This record gives sequence, C-alpha cells and structure tokens, in this order.
Amino acid sequence: MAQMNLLQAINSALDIAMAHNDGVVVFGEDVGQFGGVFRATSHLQEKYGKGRCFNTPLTEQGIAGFANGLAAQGCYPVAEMQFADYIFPAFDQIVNESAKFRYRSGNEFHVGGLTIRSPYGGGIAGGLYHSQSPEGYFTHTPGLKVVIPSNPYQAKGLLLSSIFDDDPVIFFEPKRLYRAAVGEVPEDEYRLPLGQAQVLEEGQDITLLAWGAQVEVIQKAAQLAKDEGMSCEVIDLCSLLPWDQETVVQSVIKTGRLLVSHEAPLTSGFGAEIAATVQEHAFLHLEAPIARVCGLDTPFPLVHEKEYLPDHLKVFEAIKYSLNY
Amino acid sequence: MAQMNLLQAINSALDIAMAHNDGVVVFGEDVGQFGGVFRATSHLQEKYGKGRCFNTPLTEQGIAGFANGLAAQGCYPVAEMQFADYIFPAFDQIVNESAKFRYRSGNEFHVGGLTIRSPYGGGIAGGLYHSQSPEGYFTHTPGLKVVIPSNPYQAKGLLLSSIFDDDPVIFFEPKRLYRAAVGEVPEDEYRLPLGQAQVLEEGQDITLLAWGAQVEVIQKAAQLAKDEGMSCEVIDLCSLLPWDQETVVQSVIKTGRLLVSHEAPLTSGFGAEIAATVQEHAFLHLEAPIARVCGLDTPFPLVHEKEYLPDHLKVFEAIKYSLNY
Amino acid sequence: MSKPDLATIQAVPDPLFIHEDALKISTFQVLDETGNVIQGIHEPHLEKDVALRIYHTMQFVRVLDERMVAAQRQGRISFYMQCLGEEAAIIASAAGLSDTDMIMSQYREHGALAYRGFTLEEFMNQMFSNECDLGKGRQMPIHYGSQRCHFMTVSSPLATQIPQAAGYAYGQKLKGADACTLCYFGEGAASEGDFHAGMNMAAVLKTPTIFFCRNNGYAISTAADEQYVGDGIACRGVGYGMKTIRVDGFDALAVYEATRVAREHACQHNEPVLIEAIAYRVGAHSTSDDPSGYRTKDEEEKWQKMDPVKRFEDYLLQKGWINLSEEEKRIEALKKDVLQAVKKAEKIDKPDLDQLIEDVYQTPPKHLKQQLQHLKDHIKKYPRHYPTTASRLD
Amino acid sequence: MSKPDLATIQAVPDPLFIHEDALKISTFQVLDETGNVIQGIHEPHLEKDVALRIYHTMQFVRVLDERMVAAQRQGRISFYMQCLGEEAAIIASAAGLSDTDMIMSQYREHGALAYRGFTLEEFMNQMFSNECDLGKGRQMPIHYGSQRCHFMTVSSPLATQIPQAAGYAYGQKLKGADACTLCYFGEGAASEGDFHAGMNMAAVLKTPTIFFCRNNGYAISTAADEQYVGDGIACRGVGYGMKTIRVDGFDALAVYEATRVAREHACQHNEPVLIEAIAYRVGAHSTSDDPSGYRTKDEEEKWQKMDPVKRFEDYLLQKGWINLSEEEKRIEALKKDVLQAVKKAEKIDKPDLDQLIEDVYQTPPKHLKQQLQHLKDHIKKYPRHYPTTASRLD
Ligand SMILES: Cc1ncc(C[n+]2csc(CCOP(=O)(O)OP(=O)(O)O)c2C)c(N)n1
Ligand SMILES: Cc1ncc(C[n+]2csc(CCOP(=O)(O)OP(=O)(O)O)c2C)c(N)n1
Ligand SMILES: [Mg+2]
Ligand SMILES: [Mg+2]
Repeated sequence: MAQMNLLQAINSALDIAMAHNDGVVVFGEDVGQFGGVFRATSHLQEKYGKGRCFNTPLTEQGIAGFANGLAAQGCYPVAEMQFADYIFPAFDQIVNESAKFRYRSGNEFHVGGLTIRSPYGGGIAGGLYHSQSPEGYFTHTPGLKVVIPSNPYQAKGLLLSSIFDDDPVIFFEPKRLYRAAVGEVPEDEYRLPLGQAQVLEEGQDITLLAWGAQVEVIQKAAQLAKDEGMSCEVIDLCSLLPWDQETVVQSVIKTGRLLVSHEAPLTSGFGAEIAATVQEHAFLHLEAPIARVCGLDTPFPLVHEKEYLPDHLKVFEAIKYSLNY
Repeated sequence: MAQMNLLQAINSALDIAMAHNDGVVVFGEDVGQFGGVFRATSHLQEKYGKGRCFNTPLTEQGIAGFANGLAAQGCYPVAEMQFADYIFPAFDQIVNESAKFRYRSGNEFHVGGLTIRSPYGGGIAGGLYHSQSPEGYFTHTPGLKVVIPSNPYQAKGLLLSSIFDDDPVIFFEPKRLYRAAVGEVPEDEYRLPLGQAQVLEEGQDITLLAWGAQVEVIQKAAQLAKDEGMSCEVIDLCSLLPWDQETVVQSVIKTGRLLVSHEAPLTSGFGAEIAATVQEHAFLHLEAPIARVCGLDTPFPLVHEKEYLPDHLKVFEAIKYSLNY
Repeated sequence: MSKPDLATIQAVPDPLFIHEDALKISTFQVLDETGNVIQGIHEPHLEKDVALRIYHTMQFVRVLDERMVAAQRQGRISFYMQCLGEEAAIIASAAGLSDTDMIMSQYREHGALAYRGFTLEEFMNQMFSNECDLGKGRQMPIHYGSQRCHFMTVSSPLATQIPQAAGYAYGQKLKGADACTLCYFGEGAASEGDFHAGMNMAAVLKTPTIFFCRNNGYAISTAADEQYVGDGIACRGVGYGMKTIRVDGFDALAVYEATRVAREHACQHNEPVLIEAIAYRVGAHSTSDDPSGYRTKDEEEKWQKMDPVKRFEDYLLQKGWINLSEEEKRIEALKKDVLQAVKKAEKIDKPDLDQLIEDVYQTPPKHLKQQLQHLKDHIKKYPRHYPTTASRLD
Repeated sequence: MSKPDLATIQAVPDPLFIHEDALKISTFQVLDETGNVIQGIHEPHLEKDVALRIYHTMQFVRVLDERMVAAQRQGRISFYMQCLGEEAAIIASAAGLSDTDMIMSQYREHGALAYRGFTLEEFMNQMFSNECDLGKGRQMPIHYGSQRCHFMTVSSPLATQIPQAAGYAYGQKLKGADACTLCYFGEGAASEGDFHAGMNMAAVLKTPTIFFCRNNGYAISTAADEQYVGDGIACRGVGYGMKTIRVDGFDALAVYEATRVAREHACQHNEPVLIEAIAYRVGAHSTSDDPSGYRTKDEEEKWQKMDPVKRFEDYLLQKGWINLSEEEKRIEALKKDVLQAVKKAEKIDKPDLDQLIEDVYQTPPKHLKQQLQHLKDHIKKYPRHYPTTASRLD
C-alpha cells in the first residue's frame, strides 16, 4: 500500500495496464512527453515509448475515431479528452460509433477495448468551459458503460477494470479531487467490478446517492444530519451505466427516502433517471418525494460557482425537508 | 384553410417566414434545388434565390457552426440536419456554442435567430441510423429550446414561432408522419406558443403524456382504455425545453396517475425528467408509480422494430397496470 | 518544432496570393476508352487470374445491382444502392491490395467485398435481414461486414470510418503486421470534419492507411461544385503532407496499379497515401432517390458511355483472356443464381427475438434481460399483433 | 457538376505520386530583422497615425501582459494568457481591417481588441469578473467580447469560431455590408474538424472571411511537427481552392499589408482568404503552463530575439515618427495606469446573484426563476456561507 492522490492512482493504473498488455495504447492532447495537462500520463512515454504513449493532433473527434479503429483492430486504446467540456466534438464517434459498433455488426466487430478518460466537474473556478459534468448525456446511450470514481482507490481499480472490460467505457475523473483526494492504494494490480454501487455508510432515515466528487459532499451533509440525530445511508454509485439498481432500490425500501445529488444541471441529469426508476420500484415504500439536489439549469457559472454548486448545506436542507415531509 | 400533410405544413411555414423577413435563410444538405430528401424545402430556392436557400457541403458541424455565425450576425438561419441520427457531429456547436452564446457573452452577442430542423423517429424500417429520437440529449442543455410538433397544424404554427423566437430552437419533425398526418392548416401566418402543452382529451383516471409521433399512439391506447371504461387524460407536450410543468402536474393531481411514452431508449430519456419532476410535485396525489413506456435500452433495431416500439398495446397494458396498482 | 525557418525565408516582393489553383494535379490513366494501352504509357503487370477475378466480380456486381434494384421496386427489399459506373474504381482497387488488408468502406463498395469472396448467400441474407445475416438483421440492406473477408461492417454516418481507418492501421503497424487499411469514401463525405481529423492524424502518426476517395460528382443531389471549390480532393492530400495519386476511375488497370503502388508505399514506409478516383455515379443515389430532379439526361448519357466494365472487357479481349460468348453464358447463369438466391433468402426466418438485446454489450446486462422478458410476456398476450415473433416464443 | 473532365485528361505515364511537398509556399516579408525594408521589396504604404496606433497598442499589450502575468502570480486573478512574440501578427492584422469588420478570435488576440479601443477598464473588469464586466463575470479571465468593438466574445472550445466566421460573413454579404469577418486561430486549432468544415464552407459559399492562422509552433506542449506534416497551414488553403498568403508574423508591416490586401479581395470578390502568420509563442501557453517540460531554453532564446515590437520600433525610428525617450515615458505612465486599473477593478463588486439565471434565455423562464428564488431562500438561511452574495440580497 502507498499513499496516492487520485492522479497518481490513475497514473499507476495506466502504468500497470501498459506493462500488463502490449495492446494498451495511451494518447490524446499533450499526453506524451509532457504527461498531460494534469500529469495523469507522466512518464508513460519514457517507459513504453512513443509508439504507445503519444500526443495527437488537436481534434477530439479524431482522437475518438482513431481510438475506435484501434479498438476494432484488437488493441486497448485509452484516449484522453483534455477536459470533459471538450468531449462534444467526439460525441458522434462515441454515441453513433463506439456505442453501436458491436450491435450493428452482429458482433463481427467490436470496440470492447476502448476506454475514454476525461477530467470533469466544477469547483476549480473554471467557468462554463472547464467545469461541466456531461455524464448524463452518455447515460442515454445504450452500448456504453459510464464509470466515475470518487477516490484514489476506486480510481485505480475501476480504471483497470474499464481498460480490460469487454465494452467501451467512458471514464470521468473528478478533477477537483485530482490532488485533493489522497488515500491508501495498493501498488500492484487490482480490479474493482463495474456496475456495482458502494454503500459507504448504513443508515435508517434516508438514502443519499451521488458519484464522483459529489460523494464527499453528501458525506459531509450526512455528518451534519447525524449531528442532528438523523441517520443517512450513503451510497456511491461508481457506475452510471449500467447502474446498480438493486443496491439503491433495496436501500430506499429500507429508508423510505432518497436524495440524489449531482453537479450537472437538474433537468434531464442522471438524477432524473434514478428518481424515475426508484419511484417505480419502491413506490409503496416512499415516504417523501425523491429529492434532487443538483446544479441549476444554466451553463456553469464563474463568479457564482459557490452559489451554483449543490453543496453540503443544500443537501442538508433537502434531507431535513424530506424527513419533515 | 387547406388540407396539408406535415411536410406541406413545414414547407408553408418556411415559405411564409422567408417572405416575411429577408433575414430568414434556409440551408442544409440537399435542401436547395432538390428541396431536401423529404422535400420540406421544395420550391424555396426558386422563390427566394440561391442566396437564401441553398445546399451546403456535407458537414453537420459546419452547418451548425455556420448557422451560429449567421444568427450572431442578426439573421434567422433555419438549418436542416438531414436525419436526426446525423445531428451528433453538430453536437458541440449546438451544446457548447448555440446554447451558451448569449450567456457567456453577457448578452453582447446571441444566436436567438437560430432554428435547427431535423426529421426524427422510427417506424420507417430505417434501422439504427435512420430512426433515432435524440431529443433527450438536448433537454439536458440549458439555453436551448426543444420543440416537437405532432400534426400539421402544430408543425406550421410552432415552426413559425421557433424561427422568430428569441432563443435557439431545436425543432424535431416526426418523419413517420410527414405524409401520413394530414389536417386542416391555415394558409396564412399564425404562431403557436412555445413551452405550452396541449390537453387533447380530458379524463379522470390517468394522464397519458407524449410528443411527436407518439401522441397518436397514446391516443389509440386511450381509445382502447375507454372501450374498457377507463378515462384517460391525453396531453401532447409540444415543447420539451422548457416544458409545461404546470399543465402536466395539474393533470396528474387530478387523475392521480401518469404514463409517459417515448420512442427513445428508456434510460435517461426525457420521460425520466418528467417522472422525476412530477413525483416531486404531485407526490401525495400519486396512486401508482409513474409509468414509462419507451424504447428498450438498445440501439434502434431493424427487424424487431415492431417489437421494440412502444406501441398502443404496450401503453394500454401499462394503463391497466397503473389502474390496478 | 518544425515550421518554416524564418532565417531561411525567401522573401516575396508582394503579398502576392498563392493562387487557389497553384497545384495542378494530373490523372493517371493506362487504358484509353477503347481498352487500348495509351501510347507511351507503361503497361502495368496484371496477372491473368487477377484480371479475370476483377472482371468476373464486375459482372457479378452488375447483375446483382440490376436484380436488386428490381427487387426493391417489387417491394421485396426495402432499400438498395448500386455502384453503376464505379465498378472499376471499387473492384480494381480491392485487387491492388492483399486479401488480408482491412477494408473500411462507405457503402457503395460491395464490389470490393464481392472481390474478397463474400458469397451470394451472404449478400442476400444481409439484404433480407434474415437469421443467417452475419449482421443479425440489425441494419438496412447493403450494410455488409465480414470479419472473414477483412471488410469492416458498413456504418451509415458518413466519414466516421476515416479516422477509424487511421487507428486501425496504427494497430496493424504496432503489431508489425504486413498489412494496411484501405478506407473508401465519397467526395461528399470528404467535407465532414472526420475526414480532416482522420487524414491529418494518419499523416502525423504515420499509419499505413490508403485513403481512397471515389469522386463520383454527386452527394445525393449535391453536385461536386457545391461540395468544394477546385477540381477535386487530391490537392488536399498535399495539404496534409501526404503522397497522393489521382487516377481515372473508369480505368481498372490504372486503378489497380495505383492501389498496388500505394499499398507498397504504405506498408514499406508506414505512411498514408491518398488516392482520388475520378468517376461518375451513373445511377440514382439509392432506390429512394430520383436524379431527374437535379441533373439532365444529357449529362447522364455522356458519362454512361465511359462504361468501365466495357473498357476493361475490351482490354481482356485484346489480351485474348476472355471469350465473349462464354462470358454471356456466365452472365445468364449468374442472373439465375441471383434470382434463386433471392427466393431462398426471403424464405429464411427473421432473427430470433433474443437478438434484440444481444451485442449491445458483450453480455446482456440485467436490465436488458428484464426488458426482454417483459417484452416476451407482452407479446404472448397479443400474439396476433406480433406474428413473426410470437409464433416462435417458447 | 465541376470535376476534372476526363475528356481532357493529361495522362500520366506512371501512377507517380504527387509528392507531399509539391507545393512550395514562400513567406511575405518587408522588414528585415533590423527594421529596414528589404532590398527589392516595395514598401507598403502605412499612414503615420495607423503606424503609431499599431505601435502604441503593442506597447499597451506588452505592459498589460507583463503586469497581468504578475497579478496572476500574486493570486489577484486566476488565469492569464499573454501574446509575447505575436504582437505584430495580431495587432498589425487588426490594423489592416476596417474598424467595423467583425473579429472572431481564439483567445490570444487581445491585441486586436486593444487596437479597436477596448478600454483598460474594460479589460480589467473582465479579468476581475466584476459587475462592470461586459460578460457579466461568466467566463474565465481573457474571454473578452464587445459589440461596440465588433469583437466576438471569446469561446474556449477551440475552432468553433471558424465555421461561425463563415456564417457571420455570409450574413454581412447578404445584407450588402461593406464589411468582412476576420477569424483568428492557432495552428493547433486548425486540426479540429470545425476548421475543415468552416474553410470549405467559406470557399464554396463565397463568404468574405479572412482566416488568420497564427502559427506559433506550439499548442500547449504539442509542437507543430506533432500537429501536422509539412511546413504549415498555408498549403491547405490551396486545397480548399482559396487564395492564400503566408507572412512573416514578426514583421508588422508585412502583416498589415497582407491583411489589407486580403480584406480588399474578400470584400470586392466575396471570397475568403487564408493568411498564415509564422510566429512563435515566446511565453508559456498560459499561466497554468510551464514550457520547461517540453522545450529548451535555447530554442526559446533563439526566437525571443526576433522581437516583433523591436523590429517595428526600429522601422518607426528610421521613419522619424517616434522618439525613444518620449516612448519610455509613455510606457512608464502605462505601467502606472495598469496598476491603478487593477486596484480599481478588484474593488468593484461581483455581479449580482440575479445574473446567475440571466441570459440563459432572452427572458428567464419560470423554472429558472423558481430555482433562483429557492437559492436565495437558502442563502438567507446560511448567510455566512455565501458571504459575497448574502450581504446583497434584499
Ligand atoms: C453524417 C451523415 N450525414 C448525412 C448522411 C445522409 N447521406 C447519406 S449518403 C449521402 C451523400 C454521400 O455522398 P458521397 O460521399 O459523395 O458518396 P456517394 O453517394 O456519391 O457514393 C448523404 C448526405 C449520412 N449518412 N451521414
Ligand atoms: C475543443 C478544445 N479542445 C481542447 C482545448 C484545450 N486547449 C486550450 S488551448 C489549446 C492549444 C491551442 O493551440 P493553438 O491553436 O496552436 O493556439 P496557441 O495556444 O498556440 O495560440 C488546447 C489544447 C480547448 N480549449 N478546446
Ligand atoms: Mg459522391
Ligand atoms: Mg499554436
């Protein structure tokens, strides 16, 4: 075990994957010699050569297209989108190509080896183009897997699973935690299962659900609630597509209440899907409406970032509202 | 009044808009002399010249980008995406640019004049790339308006409003109804308000909600239900962003039940947002879980299209399930 | 960093424009319109068996196209696209490759697939979306694909295969395979952003990709002069620092030789090559299209005369490699075969309902299994409304 | 339909490649490194007042850049980007335009905005995201925009402004305005699909757009030779059938003249023009970047010597249009002004909370008003947690 921050955990996962399998190829804008603008790919070019870790020209649609082709050929491309805000030029290659490659060909061809990594989320004074949380868009796309870790241990284990998973994975990394989140991480290879949520704290009165950087926010709110005698069950979703309905629904059946929180705008965010599914499967157990504590329905602001973000106080208020309903 | 099919109604709206305002410019792939692959833009080049109705090179991102620039300049571009399945290369220009143009500039510049039209939806044996219903993706994007008509009368009135609306509008046309839906349409100009749902039938037992081609499906199901003594309130949403929460919530408060139906895959489709919002605002009135009758979570199939589609029988079964809950 | 070194700048006396036609690109041609090798042109070496394989594939595709356009009119299949006028560009380029090179096509290149040995039954099964279709009935007719034939399944969104072909070839290079990837696309698709992305990435990352542009003058109704300014796509290759060849697309021998040379270069130097074949889409865009709305009969007839099959046939006749009466018999037999194959394919069952959720992921996840089960229960309630699937549910 | 007419094909004897360097593009230059007009070069006509406006804008930007990089280090602003080394390319090109032509920039072209008269206060208000910022504090520092200055608000996603500039110029043409649009972008951004889409559309649809590529050798850490193959972006213009000029980006006089000539052509013929200015990003990419990780000090120093401001200054001195000691005073005054402006701008309040939901739509819709109200109620409960906004809520 070693102390690693989230970036180091990502870097370690990439290093191990590249050592483990010659077909793992890491590329994107500035990921080569420089090691990426956040340094997630540091030293990989040095270690594995320019052929397996390299800069690409500045074109996200090209990067995703190239990665699709490389995966179809049998490799394990790990492509970086420099910021999740800049993943949209690649949207067609991801949504129309990666997601449908296996299906449309009747499994003659597939891009199962594909992984697309991208830093996402706010809290870094980045304004509307360095703060977005676009995970919701991808969850409406059958054929993709969407994975978001919330701490260094998960980041490494989930990334290794994503790289060698049989399906294309979009892997969003909470950039606010890149250096801020530090924890014990095994130095060797290990994999964490995709599609499984993690119950972080057990509780009786309400279920709180989040993913990525937002997990620590709901944990903080749970603590506030605890101080006032309320008992929260805290769940980290980890995988958004497919997502672990059982764990969440079981929890809500137990607690009778659910609060989902994400940074992305409220409308049609992934919280909507969770609320819609849970109200269907836990209808008779619900004692209050499912609450969504999310970003406002605006582009991500700059000066009002603090006000915009679904912080622990907003979550705490929503918990109280739900319990008093 | 004249009998028009949905295509003719669209064509009439474009014709009137172009006559009304010199700044209205219509373009896209094959929309010029040929009048578009569905002929929605027939005769417009003849009437208004090549400068105002023209073919573009084959590039959806270019078309959307060009349209953004033209709108910023003060024109009213009406850009066609040949199929909604091919709107994704334009996703960045729409989601990162059109939607955020006014906001990011503090209203120094805006693309309020922009309208993007595109035929969408299944039922034409088009398989996974000529059948998609991507409206859900756009509803997660503050700054856009999303409008979908369900019949010729609406098509004309809503399109005219969209073209001259102060905000960018994504206007999806149910291509299955292009020739199939025929109705009385005024020959002159008229506009229908954006953001307003339409209650098509009043009822007591359950609210059925859909948009576009799916509206006739829920109407058919309502008829089946009526034959068995159940009374359905049928609502056509018309605008998805912003959407008419009041009308829908009021209806559900009255009926106690809601069923939403769309062709797009279930997970993270716009039905999720409606369910999440309505359960929040009508929680104490709900007598059964909100039902979603949608496409399966797969790419749009070809041979199993009939089985895949959320047809009137599936809706009917879901109505019965809800009423027996 | 590599950029014009200002130290060695050749100062220009005026800000004189570099003119848009600064680059003149000629067209490689071997056979004249009567099938004779043009004087002064070196006759490429083409083995007799390869020549006949090209020629017979041309015949096959002509017959297939004719019959399937008819089958579509009769309502037996929903959609078809023919390649009339482009047979040489498509088939002779496939012949210039090794059979294990990957082909990533746009959609009008079934000739290349036929050349690779995709069987008549396989074509039919795809077009009739029956349960023998390799693609499991998931795509519209003509969206073929075959791992065995090293022919990537066709994808409708245009130009997406272009950056993919760069990536695929990069993988081949990484694994040290003696193979390249050939990527077909139309001059219309070359306007997509993916074209630019793919070409530039291939050039910079040195991938053994042959980009083969079929410039057939139209993208549906959009004529080439509404698609780009200039005389074609070839000049863009130079802009990407890529070796480029323009070839007469009606001349099978020239196309063959150009592709062979391009392949040699791509594989030896790990470098992409752009080939532009000048041709003409003699038929309608697809069976959904009617070109009379956007071009004249006169224009069509002018180009029709350039028949690439006839030209190659004349060459083979001069070589003494074929005998016309035998070939006619062969064509008659082919027609019968196709007709019979149609009849056979349309009788084969549609894929099983279970296929609805297969291949979305490598293994269907729980929620998809539940959705399928729900659907089956529903169908059992209304068997008459879902006749093709209901009868086969256990 | 326009394509190579096969009837007039110049048959080529071999499938000889058109070589990737078939097109040699020279660079237009007027001043040598000491500010003298190169022998044999015709000296462009540049009015004294325009020359001084260029020069003083250069001074302004130098001072601003230096002070704001320092301000960022002190933590007074969060981010900054300087244009060191590219002042001539940016400012002299703006000078070649009419002041009412639209400018659509990438982000490093605040020099062009300064040339247009954007005030020091306006710059500061944007960088400090205060309530006087025209952009209402919604974007990171350096994302300026001004309707008055005909300078489109900067957007972070790269290259999106390129097709937009085609569309904007098309609108200008449609309205018969005697105006064009100039679109700046880097050689890195030129790899995006939007570049291709925008260039080709402008060429085909004949829009009066000047595409101005600042080739400064780097895109963050990515050197030009990892960005494209060849010697630059200019050759692509020819591929689009577009008139093209390559110019020495360190030479203000050459840049001015090239842009002036391009504008004349664009407006008179309704045709786009591509200008590639060869320059070098002397500073870091941004205040978040440290170039020592990817390039050598030697390389940097070599280019630093090409100082474009010094070169133009030498020219003006030879003309007798400036006096160095006066200019030094001016610079000192400027430094004080900037310092004072910083102090003033950082004291101005942040925008009101209401601005959070303004301009998403032309009029805030009901759901946004509700979200804002909900937020205000929340803030009132926890005023200490939202100090900047809570104190100002009514
Ligand atoms: C991204 C995308 N946009 C639009 C279409 C619709 N479409 C299908 S074929 C076609 C024209 C293609 O022309 P070209 O590339 O020249 O090929 P050709 O048909 O001439 O062989 C169009 C616009 C599509 N399939 N994909
Ligand atoms: C679509 C998109 N992808 C990535 C980025 C991140 N990014 C910002 S600047 C930059 C480099 C741009 O280089 P270049 O165009 O050469 O301009 P320069 O910085 O040299 O002036 C990158 C990759 C972005 N802003 N937008
Ligand atoms: Mg074509
Ligand atoms: Mg640069």
